[in-house]
Amino acid sequence: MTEVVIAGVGMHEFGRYNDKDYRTLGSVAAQRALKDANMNMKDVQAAFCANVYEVSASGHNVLERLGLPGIPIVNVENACASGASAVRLAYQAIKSGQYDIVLAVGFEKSPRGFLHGAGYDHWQESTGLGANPLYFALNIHEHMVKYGTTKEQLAHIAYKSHKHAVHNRYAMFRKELSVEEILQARMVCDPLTLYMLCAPNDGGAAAVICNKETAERFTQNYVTIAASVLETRRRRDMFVPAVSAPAQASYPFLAERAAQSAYKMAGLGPEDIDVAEIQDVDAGSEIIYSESLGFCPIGEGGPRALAGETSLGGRIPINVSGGILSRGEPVGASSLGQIAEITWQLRGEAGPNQVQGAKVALSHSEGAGGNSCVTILVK
Amino acid sequence: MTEVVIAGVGMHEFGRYNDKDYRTLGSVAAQRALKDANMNMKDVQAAFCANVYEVSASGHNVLERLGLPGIPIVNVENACASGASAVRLAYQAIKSGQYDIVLAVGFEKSPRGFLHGAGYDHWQESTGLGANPLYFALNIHEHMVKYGTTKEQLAHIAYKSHKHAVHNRYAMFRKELSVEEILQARMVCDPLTLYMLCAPNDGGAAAVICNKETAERFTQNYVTIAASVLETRRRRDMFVPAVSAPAQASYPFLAERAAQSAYKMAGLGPEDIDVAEIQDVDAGSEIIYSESLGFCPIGEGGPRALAGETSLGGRIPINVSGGILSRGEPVGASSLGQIAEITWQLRGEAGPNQVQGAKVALSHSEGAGGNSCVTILVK
Amino acid sequence: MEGLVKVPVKDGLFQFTSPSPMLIVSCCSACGELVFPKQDYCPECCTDTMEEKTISSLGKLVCFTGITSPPPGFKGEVPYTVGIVEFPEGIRILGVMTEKNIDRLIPGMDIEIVMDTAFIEDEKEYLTYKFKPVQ
Amino acid sequence: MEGLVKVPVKDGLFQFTSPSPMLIVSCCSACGELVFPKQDYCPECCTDTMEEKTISSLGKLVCFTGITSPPPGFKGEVPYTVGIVEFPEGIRILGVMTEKNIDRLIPGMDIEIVMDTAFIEDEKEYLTYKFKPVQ
Ligand SMILES: [Zn+2]
Ligand SMILES: [Zn+2]
Repeated sequence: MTEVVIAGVGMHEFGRYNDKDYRTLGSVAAQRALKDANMNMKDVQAAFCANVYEVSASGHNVLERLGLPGIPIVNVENACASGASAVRLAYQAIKSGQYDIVLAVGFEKSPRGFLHGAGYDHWQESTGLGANPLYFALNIHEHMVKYGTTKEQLAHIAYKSHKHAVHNRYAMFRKELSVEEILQARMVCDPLTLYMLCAPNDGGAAAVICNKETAERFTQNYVTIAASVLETRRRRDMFVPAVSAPAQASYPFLAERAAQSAYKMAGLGPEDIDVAEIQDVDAGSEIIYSESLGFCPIGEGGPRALAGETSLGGRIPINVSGGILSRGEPVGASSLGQIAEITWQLRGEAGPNQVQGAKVALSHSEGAGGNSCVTILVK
Repeated sequence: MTEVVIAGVGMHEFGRYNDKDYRTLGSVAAQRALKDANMNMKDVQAAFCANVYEVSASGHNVLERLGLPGIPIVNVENACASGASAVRLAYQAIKSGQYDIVLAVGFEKSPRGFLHGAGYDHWQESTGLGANPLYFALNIHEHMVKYGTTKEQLAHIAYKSHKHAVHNRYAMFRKELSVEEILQARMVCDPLTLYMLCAPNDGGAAAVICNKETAERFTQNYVTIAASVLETRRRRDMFVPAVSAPAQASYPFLAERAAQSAYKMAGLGPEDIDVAEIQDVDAGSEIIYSESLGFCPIGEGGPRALAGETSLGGRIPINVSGGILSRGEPVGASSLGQIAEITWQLRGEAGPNQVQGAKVALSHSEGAGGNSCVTILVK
Repeated sequence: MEGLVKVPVKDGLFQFTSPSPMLIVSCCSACGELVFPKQDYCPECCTDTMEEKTISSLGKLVCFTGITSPPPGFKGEVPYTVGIVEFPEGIRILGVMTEKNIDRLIPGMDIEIVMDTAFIEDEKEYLTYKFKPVQ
Repeated sequence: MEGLVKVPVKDGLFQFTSPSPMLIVSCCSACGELVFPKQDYCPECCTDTMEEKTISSLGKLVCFTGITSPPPGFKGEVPYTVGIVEFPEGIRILGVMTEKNIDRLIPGMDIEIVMDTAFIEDEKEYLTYKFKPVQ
């Protein structure tokens, strides 16, 4: 059975770069990943490129900067899960024996402010229902009502994120914030304040996916993809851009289904995960997804986080890179950024945010349309 | 070895539909393809959705109309070759045994006028170099200089297209035009007049891709995918958005490389093709590509077309559906439309435009970024 | 807003001419699944087995949020509130609420559906359904 | 256009301050491939083996077209013409021509590179390279 590995990863720092276009953001990330794998574009046999906001042939225009080997290039758009969807296509192409070396690269130069174009119908947008943060706010509010999750727990998630991000050169926000500052910041969608929501920004991230034998010709510093899963919204998932769902819908919801598939594929369980990057597009989502992914019982995500279980040094460190809350979200690049971060964790290269002895790591992304990707890497 | 087949195809008529959004165009095409295959969304295990101009999760929003089975959905963007790129991903997913039934659907509600966002750098656009038709015009002008191709031959291509399209309910322009009308129409980019260039428009097209054994549980009316190839621009291809190329670049250019790969994959040659839909984004492109694909010697595309070789009843009928010149080009749907047309040809269902006894058919699409897809179907 | 022509923000979302406004849903004749807005195919069965129905105008508020900055494409006025209401027929629906802020909203409270102005455009009053706390 | 600040449409495309304007290309030190505009990686070798060079200002016109409607993002004036010129160093380059229409253009004619106004914006004259028939 083909073992599929990540031979190299690279990121362009996430932030706001008025003087750089998406070509630069993407090609810098791709080149860093190729260099990390001791390769160049000539070694690559196919490429999957993840982007949301450019119109046409964006991956072609990014990779052209690094050479024109004439390989098949396909642009992929799956909202926040675009990058991980590209990784999954690369994984499948290697697994099936179609190729030996595939590049996955994500890049975005996000428009400023609320993201548009998430697939809402006109009437949803014009009447005020077409805004992603509204879904995040409603989901966590229901969680607060049902399980007693508190605003202080939400603030703690943002506090933890910013505290960790101080040490991450790839993060946009690298200043520690107090719980008070977070709670007193402008309210965007109750109960989520400005610092509890991620900011769309600019950046790039890439991974070189290979079969193990081929990777070993270039580098010994690879990690294995144990699972790569993409699942899409079902009726019971009240997720962007759904207007209705069955009452008293029972689990599993989208992220839980994706996680269950990934655990099955990897032959592992949540108890085996040493470090995770999950879709903290807002503080509430980190709490909810930490439960959906099986890291704690449903309803206990808030108290467990507050008790330090998900901080660096805790039982299951989550988003110790600073996560999306601190990195910001260049949509097409975001989930590939997670995969770069957990690759560094498994390689012991995460610096001050290193989770000691990390051997199994998980990345989870989830976005508009109802896409959920779970990727599990092992050392 | 898994035999990969098309179990059903469907199109939403290409045209201009101010009262329909992309969700309708895509879901009608998908539903027609599913119905043609005697299936519904519940039978589908994964979907690849081709679109250029929508922002996010467009395929999800299209397929939601037909049910929410929770299957992986990935949106694909490869300019004019988006649809065929989606088919290729579906083909590979079936071929590798990952899935048994995959849906490929393309849809577009094109902006009006010159298409924007083809990947040009700002300076190209602001100085007047950022327009696709300019590349088409330059390519055919060089062909005229080198091989003596004439304006009358170009006009004949448009004449032939419109004549055939009269019988195609899926085409936008269904009125026969005289060679004089075509030559005297407004000059857009010398030597290409308005009627020698395709119009961006609205539409949808879809195909259900299966392994043969699974298809046979639903329908006996399938055709086999003998080849599905995607290649990308190399340095020698002076194609959108390239600014330079080597002097005296020698063949093979992009379309020729893609064709050679496809013929090799199918174990067939151009002499085996009974009917072809090729990227007649303009009249010149049909001439050039008819040569690149091996249907006639380089430089003879114009005279052979004028002699009737590529008309219905000729030696190698090309674009007898009316092609892109008459169907118009809903970018994300266009190449899936070609695949639907040649599927009907192989099934003997092309009505007045039926190529008698067609057993092997080819579709070729080529677009911005330098994407070339060649798909070969056999009965 | 007297004198303005009243039009729904989208056809087929609700009945607004009858005395009590009602949301229009689709109900699957095969599996019973309810969907709002109405659609042709059942999200569970993936077949065109849907029948049009209206649902009760009374439900319970599950959760809510308040919004102060206009999201993209929004044509109404800020601040406003949005909630999810659960109806006795077995469906949860997302909607704008009549309250401008969340101060008086309580999870579990009774909600009725009313017709209200979404926005005014081209001298037309666009109507949408809103969730109103039952006094 | 006296008094306007002259700026290139993009840095690094050409030298426009020297007496005779010249295009800036990259030349691969490994395989000799020439690329315009300059870039860091060789399109053939895929390595960062590129050296900056300028090329001859004289070439031959391969083909051309005339455009009468402004394409998206175009800031200059219609009608204008575009051509592909082949330079003796072994590279073909796409560019706007100085002629407004194609009447006097002949395939194979000698062309020189000149600097000319692309468009005026914010009181700046944006310069680009253009292909001019040698009289
Ligand atoms: Zn049903
Ligand atoms: Zn080189």
